[in-house]
Amino acid sequence: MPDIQSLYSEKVMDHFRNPRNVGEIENPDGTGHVGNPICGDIMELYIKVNGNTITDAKFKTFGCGAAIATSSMVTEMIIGKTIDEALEISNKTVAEALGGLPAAKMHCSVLAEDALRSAIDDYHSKQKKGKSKAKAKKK
Amino acid sequence: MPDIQSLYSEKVMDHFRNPRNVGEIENPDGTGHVGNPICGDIMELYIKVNGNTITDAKFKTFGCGAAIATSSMVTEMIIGKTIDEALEISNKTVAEALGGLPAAKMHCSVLAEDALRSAIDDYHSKQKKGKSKAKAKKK
Amino acid sequence: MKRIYLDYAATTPTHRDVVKAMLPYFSDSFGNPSSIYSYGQESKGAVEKAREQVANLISAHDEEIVFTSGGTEADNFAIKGVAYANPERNHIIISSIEHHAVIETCKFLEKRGFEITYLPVDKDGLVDPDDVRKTITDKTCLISIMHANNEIGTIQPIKKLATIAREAGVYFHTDAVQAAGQIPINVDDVGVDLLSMSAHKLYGPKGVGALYIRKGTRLVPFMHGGSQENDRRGSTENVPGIVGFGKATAIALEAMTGEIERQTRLRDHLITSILEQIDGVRLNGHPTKRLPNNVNVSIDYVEGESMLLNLDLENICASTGSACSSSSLEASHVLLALGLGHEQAHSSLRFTVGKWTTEEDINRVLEVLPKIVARLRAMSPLLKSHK
Amino acid sequence: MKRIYLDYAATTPTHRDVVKAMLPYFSDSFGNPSSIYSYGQESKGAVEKAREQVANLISAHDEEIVFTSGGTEADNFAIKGVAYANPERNHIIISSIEHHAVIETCKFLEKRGFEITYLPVDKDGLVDPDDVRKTITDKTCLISIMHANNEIGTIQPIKKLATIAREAGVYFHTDAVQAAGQIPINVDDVGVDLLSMSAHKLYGPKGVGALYIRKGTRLVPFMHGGSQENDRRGSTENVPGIVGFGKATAIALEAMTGEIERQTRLRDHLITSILEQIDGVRLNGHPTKRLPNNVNVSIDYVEGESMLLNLDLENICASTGSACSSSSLEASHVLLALGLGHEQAHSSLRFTVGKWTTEEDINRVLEVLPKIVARLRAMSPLLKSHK
Ligand SMILES: Cc1ncc(COP(=O)(O)O)c(C=O)c1O
Ligand SMILES: Cc1ncc(COP(=O)(O)O)c(C=O)c1O
Repeated sequence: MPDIQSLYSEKVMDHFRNPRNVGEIENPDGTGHVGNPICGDIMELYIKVNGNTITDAKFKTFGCGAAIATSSMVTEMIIGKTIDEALEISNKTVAEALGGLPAAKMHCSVLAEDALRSAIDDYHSKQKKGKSKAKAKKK
Repeated sequence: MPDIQSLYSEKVMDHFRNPRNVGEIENPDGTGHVGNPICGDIMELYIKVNGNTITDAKFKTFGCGAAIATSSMVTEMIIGKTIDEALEISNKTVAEALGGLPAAKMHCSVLAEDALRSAIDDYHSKQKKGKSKAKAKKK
Repeated sequence: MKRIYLDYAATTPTHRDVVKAMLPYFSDSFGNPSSIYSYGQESKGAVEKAREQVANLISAHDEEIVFTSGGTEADNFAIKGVAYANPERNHIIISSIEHHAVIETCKFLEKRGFEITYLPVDKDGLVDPDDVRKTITDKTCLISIMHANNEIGTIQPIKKLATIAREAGVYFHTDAVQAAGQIPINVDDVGVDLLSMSAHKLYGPKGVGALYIRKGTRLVPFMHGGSQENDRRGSTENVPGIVGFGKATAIALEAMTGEIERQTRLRDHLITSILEQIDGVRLNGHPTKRLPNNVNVSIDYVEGESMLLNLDLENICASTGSACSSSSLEASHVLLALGLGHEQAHSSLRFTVGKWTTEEDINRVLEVLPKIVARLRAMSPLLKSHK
Repeated sequence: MKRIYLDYAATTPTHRDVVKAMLPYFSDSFGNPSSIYSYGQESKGAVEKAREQVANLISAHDEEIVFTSGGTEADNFAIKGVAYANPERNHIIISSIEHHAVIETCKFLEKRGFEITYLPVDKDGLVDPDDVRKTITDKTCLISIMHANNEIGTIQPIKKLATIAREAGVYFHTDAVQAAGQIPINVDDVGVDLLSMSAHKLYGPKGVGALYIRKGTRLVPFMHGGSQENDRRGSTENVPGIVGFGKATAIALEAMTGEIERQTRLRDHLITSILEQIDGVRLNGHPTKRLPNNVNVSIDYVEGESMLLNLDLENICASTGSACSSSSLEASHVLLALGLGHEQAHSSLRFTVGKWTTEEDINRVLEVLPKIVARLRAMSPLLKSHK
């Protein structure tokens, strides 16, 4: 009799079964919305930033096993990292941290990377606005 | 387990295993040579005629199982028959007498019919010559 | 935990009696059916008996059955066979919900000079016979419309469609891979010229199928080679596979009436209960003109594969769209053709019951599925934006 | 009376260990390899393991192996696949002793605008590499020359031929259905681009084969459908068949060296003894560049089928020409290409030994055959006319 086989690695399945940091953050410092219904993967990523460090992250994902697991993994990876450190994370690093993904599913890990960049962009633009507001106040 | 099957009927195999009337007739009253090497079937049929009745027949055949069995069968069928009765034998009658032939092998039964007709033609033409000789002698 | 298999439309386990029927033909009666010695004729006899059994299932004549390597080959053979046999005609009509085996074959021909019409279907997946009638031209060589759809189970009005084709003097092919063995088919009654079947969908082995070819149909071979299958398909016959297919059709024919009733009951129980117990569910496919074994629903806000994986963790096997397209990332072309949005198409779940499905299996799904949906909805960004 | 099977080139019994390896995949691990649940992934794993085993046999990479329904499909796939992928080229070169699967495929293409060159062979069945070189034009897309011939066992100088093709920038395909599993093949060493195999010729099941496709080879699919086999061949995988093929190649690889020696000895014993004991016998095929298992002789004045039937009555299975052409009535195109007359071609007898052939089997043939020949010669009209 053959061995039990699975499409995904154990690590992926662990994150799929017990996704970390599911949910939303009230008043997040940055939010990323990526994906589109045509490919069937949609992700929202929320981050909280203190100083230059990501102190919290949460996600919501509509998508396949790989999409959910990479979403979960990316939140776990960025919490505690500085924004610059977080920007070094690529879809490859996420996939590697999950023990690899099936070739056909590698594109899902791009979703997580995109969401991360989009949330950080959002954070930066909020920062700018905040600073200009602050500047405006000082005047 | 499946039944033992055979390409040919029992009757065909009987004639194939124990072909009747193999050989040549010395000074035959009629001989038929038919077939050609391209199709791989060649038959010679010899007949002895007394009055109007075929009293003996022998054959030699280079050919497949169906060719040998129909050769054998046709000799058995014609011995004792008048020339006219023999002419009524067709490839179908021979095949039927053998309990049928596979569709792909029906053409072999034509060989036997052709050989028979050819032998009878030869007999007729010898008769004519014989008569003319006889006539010639009488003159 | 007992495995609950609810993906009978993807493939079926080979019936134990079928395997038993096949076994002697591997190592014992292994002769080549083309060989003239008795050993080969034994195999030939077995193949011919199977041909009769398969013909019986659809009320065809033995000599109208050509064995193939499966449903896909039967579809390729029918379509390319007719296309190449009728060089003066280059138009083919198919529905937009055909199996990939039909669609991809037509796309291949499209690149090589053929014109293909892809007929729309209504919201339940039905082809409109009038559409067929209107699109026939004097260039049309073939109409190919599937008997029953593999994803949504919708059964087409094949007799009506075939009649239109016949009146227009156009060949009619139907992919009956999902219908054969499940619902009664009589090729003379419906009047199709070509019909595809596959053994592994009816408790026979994988890798065997058949094409029914009505006597007199002009068709070029697809598999060129030796003179097997009456010169219509080269290659040494898959004797054990063919014997298994024959046996499976015999079993299917005998069990059909009972199974239709039993499976329809299970199907309707599952459909009704899912619709009752979960909000935001749409039944895909026709409510009554559907295969006795097919349940297909779209569950709002939840992606199909994530449901499948969760069901798999509970040892329940289901499918989202066609099993064949699971490695593709596009939403099912069948669901999109029904008019579903992409999100709904990605949210589909198919359960197909079969011979060994029990009431308890269905109840187990009903126990597990609502929880899975709730859990996944809790993490769905779509739900919030719709609130 | 013990059955003596000497027609291993027509088909082989499936090895008992192969059947054992296949069995779990019929009714237990029956999942569709395209399904994402673990049940389906189990089947997928089994298919991938088999792919590795088959690749091993010919020193290929796993991803260069595409499973098919047999040798015929592999040949059709290779030839049509290259022909359709290279629309600017329409010339194909094959030898005149190819299997029907190659010849009939080319004849089909010939009717559809392709030009086919049929290369002659010498009296032993060898293609002259210079002929290949001379016939290549800038329209040539493919050269297809079989590795070893199924009727006469002659082994071609594949490496030389493939090198000529490569230097000219033309794809090279070889039908290795008879060679694979019998003699060593290393696709990188010989440098072929495409290579056909069939499981049932090497103690695997009927209805499974494979096409080796060198990485980078431009090829259009033959079996259009789902995205199985990396999008190169649609249709639900024949999992048990593929597993059996894999196992059979593993066994073949292990046994090869020993079997070559053993079978060559049996072969040569049979050839030498027939030539000694019977007058008017010609050995067909090359005396040394031939498969270890092949004996093919023409026995003057006696027709092949009548010898076969007589041998069958003694429970000995042999063949005259290719088993595939036994329902055709023409003499073997292979024997005619050697320059034999029609009578000699019709007088051919092929014995092919295999794994379970013993010295006693050969001796039994030598006891029986001279008597059969004598009996048939006594009723042969040819003998007399040659006296
Ligand atoms: C409707 C339909 N047609 C064709 C096929 C192809 O059959 P097979 O997998 O036997 O090639 C399938 C199943 O995959 C199917 O459901
Ligand atoms: C040389 C050769 N090519 C191709 C084939 C066809 O293989 P299959 O019968 O598996 O289709 C055969 C055997 O029949 C063969 O001997």
